[in-house]
Amino acid sequence: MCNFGSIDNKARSAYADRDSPVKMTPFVGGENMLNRGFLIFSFCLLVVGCSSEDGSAVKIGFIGPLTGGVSANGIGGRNSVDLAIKLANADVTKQYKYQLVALDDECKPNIGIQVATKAAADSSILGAVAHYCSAVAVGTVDVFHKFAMPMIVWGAVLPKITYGNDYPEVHRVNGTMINQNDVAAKFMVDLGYKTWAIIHDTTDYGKGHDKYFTESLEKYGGIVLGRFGVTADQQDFNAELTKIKALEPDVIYFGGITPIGVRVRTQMDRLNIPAIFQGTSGIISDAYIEGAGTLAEGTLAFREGDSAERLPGGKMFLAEYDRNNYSSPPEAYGPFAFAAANLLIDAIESEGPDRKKITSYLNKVRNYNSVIGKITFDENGQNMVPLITRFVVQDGKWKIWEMSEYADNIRSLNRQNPK
Amino acid sequence: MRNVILRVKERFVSISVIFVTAIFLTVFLLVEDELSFTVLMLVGGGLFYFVKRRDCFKEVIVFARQSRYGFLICIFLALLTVLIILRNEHFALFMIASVALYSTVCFGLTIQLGYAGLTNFAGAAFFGVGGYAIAVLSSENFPDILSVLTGGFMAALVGSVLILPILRTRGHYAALVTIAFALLFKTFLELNDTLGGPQGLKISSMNMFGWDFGKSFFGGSFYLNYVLFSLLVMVSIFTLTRLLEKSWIGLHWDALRIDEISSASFGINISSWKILAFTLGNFFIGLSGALYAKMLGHIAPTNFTFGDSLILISIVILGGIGNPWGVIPAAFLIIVLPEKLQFIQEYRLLLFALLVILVLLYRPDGLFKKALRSFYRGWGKV
Amino acid sequence: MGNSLLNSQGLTVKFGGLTALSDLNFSLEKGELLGLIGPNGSGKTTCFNTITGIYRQAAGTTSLLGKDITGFTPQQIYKCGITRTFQRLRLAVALSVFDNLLIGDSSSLNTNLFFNLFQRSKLKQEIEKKINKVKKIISVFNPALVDKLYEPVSKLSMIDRRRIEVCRALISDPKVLLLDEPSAGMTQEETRDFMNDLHEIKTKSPDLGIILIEHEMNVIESVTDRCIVLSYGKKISEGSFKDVSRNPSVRTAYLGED
Amino acid sequence: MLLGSLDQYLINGLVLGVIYAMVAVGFTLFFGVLNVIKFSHGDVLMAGAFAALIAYISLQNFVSISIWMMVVITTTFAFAAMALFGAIVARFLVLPLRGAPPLNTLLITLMLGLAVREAVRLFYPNGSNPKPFPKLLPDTDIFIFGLEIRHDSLIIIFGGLAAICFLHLLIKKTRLGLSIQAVAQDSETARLMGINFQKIVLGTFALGSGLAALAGVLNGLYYNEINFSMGLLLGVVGFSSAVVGGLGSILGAIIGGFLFALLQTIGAIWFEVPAYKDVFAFVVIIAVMAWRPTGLLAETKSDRV
Repeated sequence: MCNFGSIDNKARSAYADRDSPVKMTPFVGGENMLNRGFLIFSFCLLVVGCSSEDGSAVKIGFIGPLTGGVSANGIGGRNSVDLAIKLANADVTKQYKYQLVALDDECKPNIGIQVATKAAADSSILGAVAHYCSAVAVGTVDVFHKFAMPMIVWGAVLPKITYGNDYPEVHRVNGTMINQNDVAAKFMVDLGYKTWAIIHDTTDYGKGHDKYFTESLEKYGGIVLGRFGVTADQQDFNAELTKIKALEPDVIYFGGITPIGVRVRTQMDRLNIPAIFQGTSGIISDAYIEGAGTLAEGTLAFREGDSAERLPGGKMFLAEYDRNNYSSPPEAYGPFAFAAANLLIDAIESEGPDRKKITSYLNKVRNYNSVIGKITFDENGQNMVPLITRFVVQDGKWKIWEMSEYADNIRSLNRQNPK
Repeated sequence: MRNVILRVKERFVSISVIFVTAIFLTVFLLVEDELSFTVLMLVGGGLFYFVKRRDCFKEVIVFARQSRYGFLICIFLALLTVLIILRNEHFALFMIASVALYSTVCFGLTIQLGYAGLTNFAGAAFFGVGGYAIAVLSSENFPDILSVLTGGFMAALVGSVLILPILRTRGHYAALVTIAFALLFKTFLELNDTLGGPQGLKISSMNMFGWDFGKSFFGGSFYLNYVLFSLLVMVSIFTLTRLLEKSWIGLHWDALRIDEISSASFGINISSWKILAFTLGNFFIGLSGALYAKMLGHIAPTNFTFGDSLILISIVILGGIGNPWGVIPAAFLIIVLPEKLQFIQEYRLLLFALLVILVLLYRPDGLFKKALRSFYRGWGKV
Repeated sequence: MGNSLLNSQGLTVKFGGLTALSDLNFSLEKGELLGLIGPNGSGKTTCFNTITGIYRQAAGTTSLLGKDITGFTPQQIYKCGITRTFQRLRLAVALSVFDNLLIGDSSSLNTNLFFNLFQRSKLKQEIEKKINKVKKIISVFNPALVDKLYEPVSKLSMIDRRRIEVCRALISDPKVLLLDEPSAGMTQEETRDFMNDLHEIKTKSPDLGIILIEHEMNVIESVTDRCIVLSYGKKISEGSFKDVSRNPSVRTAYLGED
Repeated sequence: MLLGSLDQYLINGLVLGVIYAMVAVGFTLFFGVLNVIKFSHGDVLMAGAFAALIAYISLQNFVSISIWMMVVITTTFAFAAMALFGAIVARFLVLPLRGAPPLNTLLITLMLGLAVREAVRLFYPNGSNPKPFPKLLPDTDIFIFGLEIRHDSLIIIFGGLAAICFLHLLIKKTRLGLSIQAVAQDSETARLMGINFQKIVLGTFALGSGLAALAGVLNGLYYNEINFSMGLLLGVVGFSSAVVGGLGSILGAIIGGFLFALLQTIGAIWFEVPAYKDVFAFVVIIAVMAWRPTGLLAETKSDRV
């Protein structure tokens, strides 16, 4: 970036020539001033141009939604990656100093491609932990491939992101919605529920969940009484829920993320719908419990990977996160972002700052120990998550099903006498 | 040769202003961290104040008026310098191409809003029509150059659905028609899986007459292809827009925008002029939408929300309604500034909103107010 | 009266329940200057708006040189050769004087898209022709205006704006000119100048029929050939200004006496 | 099956209609006096709801008062806070742009809306997540004409209607209202007649913004949940309602609000995929605009030639 020097010199010599007397004088004063201004300016340009280069640090990119509707998740992910980098920098055994470049994709594909280009084209950034929103990730994988930048998806769940291409650069630590819904459907049918009504948002997230859950449910013999696609910014679900109430399903399956999950759950109560509320990974957040209040009790949801609080590494992560006083919680996918960042850091430590080597290191990852359990990438870079964790809300906390009082039949999901 | 040197010396102030601006913008595109950004802003602000106080901008305008070709050559050289410096900076080039294409869209909106007075709050929707048209066509192996044009035609065609309500309504009522369209467009795309649904569609990179846009351009970034082509499109459509303004057509639009009743009393067929403006504007919007989609390589419904339409309208308003010259700096500001504010991460939209508010308070008519029409060079000189 | 320039029979206009103009008959001969007077709200401007097609009549017919033009759109009326000025000036003040005048001549302009975009030298020739035409017309009224041709109308004085509006109505060589209260907002001196302008118009184009709405009675007295008095949308008197002003019902209408 | 739930649809449609109408009335008021569209209106509604929430939380921690008292205090606080905010916006952002093209006002308020939204998201603790809004109204059922209605729905419907009626009376019967009308009709003449133009504009903006805050509170009481982006869609819907009804007319705004609620409810019942209800509603709106270009209740101001 320091190559402005030559141009500035040329410009300066042009000014020097100018000192020889030529006709036209009205602007001479202005020119002298301009001359000086220009010199100061060129100097500043040099300073600015060169100061932004920080020689020693190795950069890691983070991309996620930091503004807009789902920013809570993005900020949680960003903080988690930040934590991973802080811990790495505090660790004396690490060879490199790491630096975080966090970018906001606004959960919009065009902005996502823009910032992915920014990160990927910057050769000082060695790899990226990228994307919570599936529609964005689907678009940016091409960019990462084009610039040969290794990237690890930390939250987007659409299968197509890893399975829709054969790019060696693309990896994903979290599972896809296929695994999640298969386990969810089997689990619910085994609990004895028979009929479902599905509400899903019309984003790729909601539509995908609707598709895969329905497929699995048919396999295990559950019946879908009705499905309701709603827009992601909808506030009022009374009309849809009134229809559902008439259908009398055992369970309402919700495919979508926290904000409308909260709305659907609270409005269910307003209409006295006794059905069980079953969500997806998108509502596993503290915000869901905060937003829905006591109504959250007994909500079920499923997420790929092991639970952080069940693993020793996970406990460490949560403790460190608390210790660093981030203003907002890591949310459901924070641990995944943390794990992805650690994976990337380990790759750099082992292979040095070389994108190609990092990519091939990542492709060979098998049984890597992380806060979300063991990570093994298949040939598409997809973590073959063996485990889907089932969650239920109990006393204002997301509890792992097996550790909850519901599993022990101390409590019952069925609300006996809804008012 | 000597003549050229003399001329350069004569215009020295203007030429330096142009080149300093160009280099300033180059550095602006390159800086990343907050320290450099702040320093650069301070330097830029000081320089702006300094240049303005010495009336050097007037100097540039005089230059542009008096020797058009010299001015254009100068601009061209400045641009060339910028592109040579940035030849390997993919992201900066990407942003330049984006600014060029967004400016082109806003020329279309300028024809609608600034000339004919039609408020179009569905700009992003027509932008999207162009993008979707080319996405469908490139999967059919249709020649790319024709697909780009088809993108424009499709946007104009889809726009014709709205012509009846737009002709019958005025002001805020017409605004509502386009707002409603913008809102339903995105939802409709999301719900319908035929056009990729919420995941959108992938698009192959541009390739016309053997010019492969996906390949590196003379050793530089492959984005240079897009930059050059977008700049070409921008300059052509800018020229067309200006020619329209400086012709009887622009006069008719001005008349009916300012006063429909008196225009009707002087025989101006309001409907047909509005239809022309609306269709032509949408054509330009669709055209650049198609090109933008090609450059992105992937489009999805959430690129074309009502909020995006508002961004487009913001560019037109900020530049000064009806002034295509103002559109380019405004597009630069609205597109690049939020990107440059990435270092403040989640606070950037807040700061961006406050900055735009300040600009509007300081310059209530936008950055550059529309000037009187001059039909040809030397207009008004007796 | 079949051969009169402009002829209206039984013109009636209603706004909801209100009858703004009822059963108005009048005719205008070639070269005649007809005054249209009456108190505020008596339907004078409504009459203009109806003739020019901005309002729809509930009943009645209008014909120009024997040709029925009832129910024509404003655009068609203009093309038939009827132009007007407005009581509250309707100039585009942000545009230049030249632009404003050319709006009045819009039907003679070549608006072909290809011509306007790509045949710029031909367009330039057409524009230069128009400049000469415009200069000729405005120099009749105020030669000083020729120098202000490229300035925005917002910089002109009230009387010059009125002049521009009259020029805009005259530039297309109309058969009928409707002037809606041209002296409004003018000083006495300006009004006098303006009366001279009117005489000028009459000598330049002897066949032009003019209808003039005016509150200044001395203007009416000195320039009109004939007057029609309206009150509450009805014609209450017709004749030369002297006859009309002696008519007791006219006095009642103006002074509100019973 | 559908008929059995008819009462549910009806009640919910009415609540929606009331909330939409309240937002629409604000748009109509601003348009009436200044001929401007204030696009930040929906976000003011959201900020009002958050103001009420803040008032509730701080009161809850310090004093114990009856629940009705709580409703009154929080609502008043939200109303006052947003009224003040509205007046400040009018004074420093809207009035200075009076000479500029009206679209510039639109842009500046649009940006203000974005700023308010982002500010709440960033500065309210954990503001990017939905917040529970306290259940302050009784949720018991009553039966009216055989319809099962919850008390809180009823209170919200009547509360909203009362607020609109109150506003209507204020404008028709009081001095302030008459001045607002005068300014709306002809600001030049009103000024000549000694009406303090600026004061009236500030008053109108305060009133409209206060009403939006009220709508925000009712919205929160009904859904028991608020979030920073709730104003986005409500603002657009409110604007659409005001325009469809006919700008400048309070009755038009009410009709527009209820029409929109009706369309959405019908759409949700009718379509297999309920998300089509917005597409449906907006298609109908476009058709209505083609049919009645100046809204259902046409503007009374006619273009004087």
